[in-house]
Amino acid sequence: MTKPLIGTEVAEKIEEHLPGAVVEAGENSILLNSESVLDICRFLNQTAGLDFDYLTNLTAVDYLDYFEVVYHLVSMKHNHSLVLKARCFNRENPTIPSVTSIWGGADFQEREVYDLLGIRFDGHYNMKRIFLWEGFQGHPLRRDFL
Amino acid sequence: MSVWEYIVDLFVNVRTDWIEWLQGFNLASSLIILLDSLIGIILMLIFVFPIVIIFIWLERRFIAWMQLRPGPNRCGPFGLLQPIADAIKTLIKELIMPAKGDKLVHWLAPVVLFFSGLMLFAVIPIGKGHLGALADLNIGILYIVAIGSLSVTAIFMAGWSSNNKYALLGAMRAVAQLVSYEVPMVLSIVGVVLIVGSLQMSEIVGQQSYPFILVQPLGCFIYFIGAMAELNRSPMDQIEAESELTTGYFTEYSGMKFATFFLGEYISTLAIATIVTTLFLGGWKGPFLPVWFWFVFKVFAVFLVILWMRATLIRVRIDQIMAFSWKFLLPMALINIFITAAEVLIWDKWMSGWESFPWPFIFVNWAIAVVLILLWSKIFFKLGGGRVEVGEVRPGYSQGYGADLQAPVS
Amino acid sequence: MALTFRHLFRSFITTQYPEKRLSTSRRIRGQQFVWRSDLCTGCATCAKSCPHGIIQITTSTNGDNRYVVDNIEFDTGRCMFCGLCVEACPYNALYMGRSYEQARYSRKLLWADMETLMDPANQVSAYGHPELEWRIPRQSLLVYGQISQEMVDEEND
Amino acid sequence: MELEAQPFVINFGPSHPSTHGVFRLRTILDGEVIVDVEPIFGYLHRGIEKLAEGRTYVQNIPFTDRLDYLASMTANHGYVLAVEKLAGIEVPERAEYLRVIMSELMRISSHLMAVGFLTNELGAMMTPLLYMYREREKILDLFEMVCGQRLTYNYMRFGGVSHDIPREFLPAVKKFVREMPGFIDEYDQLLKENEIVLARTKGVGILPADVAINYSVSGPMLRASGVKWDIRKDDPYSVYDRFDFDIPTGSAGDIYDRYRQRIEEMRQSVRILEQAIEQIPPGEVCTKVPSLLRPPKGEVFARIEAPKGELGYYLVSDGSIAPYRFRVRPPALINLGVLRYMSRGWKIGDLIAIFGSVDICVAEVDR
Repeated sequence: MTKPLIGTEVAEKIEEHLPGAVVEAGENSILLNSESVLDICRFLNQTAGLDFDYLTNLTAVDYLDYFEVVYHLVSMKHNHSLVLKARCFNRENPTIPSVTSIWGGADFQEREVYDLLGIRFDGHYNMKRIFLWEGFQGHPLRRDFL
Repeated sequence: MSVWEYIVDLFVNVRTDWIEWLQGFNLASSLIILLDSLIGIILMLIFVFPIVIIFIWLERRFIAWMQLRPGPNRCGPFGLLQPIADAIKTLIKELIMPAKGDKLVHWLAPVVLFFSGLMLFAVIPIGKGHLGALADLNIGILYIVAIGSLSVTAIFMAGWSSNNKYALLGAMRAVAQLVSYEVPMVLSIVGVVLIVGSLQMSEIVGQQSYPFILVQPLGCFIYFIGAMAELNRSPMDQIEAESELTTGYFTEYSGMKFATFFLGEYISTLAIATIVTTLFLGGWKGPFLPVWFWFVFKVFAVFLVILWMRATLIRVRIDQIMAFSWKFLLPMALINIFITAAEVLIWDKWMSGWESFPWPFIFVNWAIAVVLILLWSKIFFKLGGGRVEVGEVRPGYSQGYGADLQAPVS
Repeated sequence: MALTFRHLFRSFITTQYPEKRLSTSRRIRGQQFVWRSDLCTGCATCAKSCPHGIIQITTSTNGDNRYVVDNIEFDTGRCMFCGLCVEACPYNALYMGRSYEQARYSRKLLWADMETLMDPANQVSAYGHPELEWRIPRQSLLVYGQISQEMVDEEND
Repeated sequence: MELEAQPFVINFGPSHPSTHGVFRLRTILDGEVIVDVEPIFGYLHRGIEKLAEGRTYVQNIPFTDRLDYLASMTANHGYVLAVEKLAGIEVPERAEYLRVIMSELMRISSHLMAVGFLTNELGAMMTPLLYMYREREKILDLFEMVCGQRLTYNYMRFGGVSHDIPREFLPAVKKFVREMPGFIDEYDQLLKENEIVLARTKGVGILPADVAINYSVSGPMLRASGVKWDIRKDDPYSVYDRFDFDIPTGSAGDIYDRYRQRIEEMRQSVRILEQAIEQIPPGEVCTKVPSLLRPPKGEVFARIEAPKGELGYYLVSDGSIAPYRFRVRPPALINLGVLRYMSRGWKIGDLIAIFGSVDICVAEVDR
């Protein structure tokens, strides 16, 4: 059985390493400062005892006030999981650091989020639309898109 | 001459009667030869086209049976009219010509393929004696080799003139593959020629008191494989490679031109089957029944083996297929020539009474063939037969995963 | 290669469709609907449950203060035959049909209007209505033929 | 004279015999050798995630059928699990067993198709594929018996399944389970010992374990690379923890291993089926759930082991009748991310074979 890690406990570890990176830690998930996503992910990936080597799911939700990017991480070594969240408040040009340099699996999922929700991932090598054609107006999964 | 005797060697008897009838008119001898050729060609076409139509039907039915389905069964009894329905369908389709293709060459390619296949039948004997073949050349095998390699030209013409990348790739593969397989094919025939001592097809059949596959198993094997590659039939259908290059060189063909290609391929298949029959299976020879029946029977047997392989085996990769030709078939063909030459020497010196059935040679040659094929297939992969062993690191293959994420080459 | 050779002598498993028809599942969701006007109260639960909104139903009240269905139409051209409407119907007034030969030349012809829905030639499927199952011929399995009654009894006893 | 060779671009697709649908591989070739591959999607994008936001939870079940049409039951299963987790719905035991039976039958069917199409792409003249269609036909007949449809089942419901099985279902499954191992052996005989198959598949398209994990590869592809990770065992859902089955793994992670992996998984699925048929209890198949389900506010991520990999559903509920966000984690799309890594430096024929061994379904890739 995959054990979901308690958000607050992991958040303490992150705080020790990167002060100010965690905005809010809940039971199930950790809300991160969107600038430090890449550093935290690298920390989670490389720290012994955490070893989050598998990015299961990367997606984003449009809450109208802000976008929330959600990362579902799993460690195959220890069989535990963690949910990370980061918020983008800029509606016109939301950006967040890309995690493709840590998990190759983020490649298509980040492109998908960009395509459908319009969140740019800084540092992605090929930030193009994935499903819709180049030149499509708007991002369909936003709640204000028709 | 009784009716039965007339039927037994139908092809030869019709021609003999025709020549005799012509001679009664006191015509010039050159005119007689011309008219004789004409009736010979008509007889040959009467032989070729029905068999090709049956081939097309049989291919679909036979493979369907192997795949647990009935196959085409709507047109006529047992679906026998299916090839004709297909022909009508393709003929009434639009001829599509690529906008930037070479019109003349595009048009010419199927014609060349069609006639290069048809011309092969000129020297194939389907009856006894010199009249058995349309033109019993004394360099019959040389003629077959020469005409048989014309199809490469046709395929390359088709691929190049289509102005299509798939077609071009198919054509390039065709040139590489067909030229490579020409070499072991020719060398494998040399064994037969050595035994017979003549290049004439009627002579080769005439001397086969037993099928030559018995003394030339290796030669037959190599010729058969080479012929499969030459015909670009599965598992060597690199040139068409439906799952890779859609259909390779005739991707851009449609309608009548496509039908001509299609027909040309089946005619080549029939030609190869008849050549195998003539060289290795004793041609028209056989007990009791008419000679043309034996001939057709053997041709169909060869064709069914081709179909069986097509239904079972998967396609070989292009580099593997080339390696197979140069590293497997070519050395084997050379060894075969060596052994056959030695045997012919022994034969001439000490074994004058053995012509009718040389069982020691048969035994030795089969043993050699089986052992060679087994041994060589073991070392074939060590020679670089295209099988990559696990753990090998390819050049240019990035080791870590970070290096892989880079902008795509444009 | 031996395997393909063995298969050469096995019998075919395909059936020749227009001449020979297999009986479909008792619960088949065919490409038509069967509607019973006597049981329908016009509650439009079916229309609400449809993911595509292809059911159009117009009602009016009659003198007894009960709904009367004026018109009910299914756009079977856009239907995905999920069967949710049949399951949703609280009065058993809607059934799936068993016919699978509903190809038409035009999309317009795929609109199933009231008459088509009430056509007595429609065969009712037991989808969502298990009580009908005994009336419908048992499904013939393409490869196994039919599962015999003995096997079924043996299994369920 | 010096010749300069330029790589040239060739598009495999959007309509190509071996792209499993409308899908494009923009390939840069140096002769026959692959320099770069870029998969281009979207020809089948239907916006299911957007459509789902405007429909109720129940109305979304038929849409999940249409994600991976070769494995609709497992797609159903994942979605109903996610909603049950979100709304806290209890499922009767019989329904759980039925779900497992359906999922495993679906897995066998999907793997049969995967192996069959792989051989087709390696160049076999349809023969193995048609043999596999024969077995798939039996499974589809069984599904038709249960839910009346052969491809888009719409069978599972929140709190159970839509119908109980008919009386002749269990004998038929028993017959199937008895016969299936023999047929699997037959396919193995057709492909395992074939020298050409070995030459084409061994050592081609190697995916090392660490790369596989890093690229979030899942399902048979991940296990073929030697990672023993199966959600049925490692994060058991439904009643999978009650069955005794093994997780086969490959060692090299090449095409051959992926093919063997699928064959072995079919055997294990048959084992699970045997046990499930034995253990299936009588009883209810569905709890009462309101048709206009209003799950509490919150979010859920549920994942199952679909035939093609890890199928996850991420649902955000705002307390209304429709999901606020409906996200599918498509295994096929994410498995394709590693295609570029695997196929660079190989030949065209290998590219097609590697692509076939990934086993994608374009409807699921594009959604």
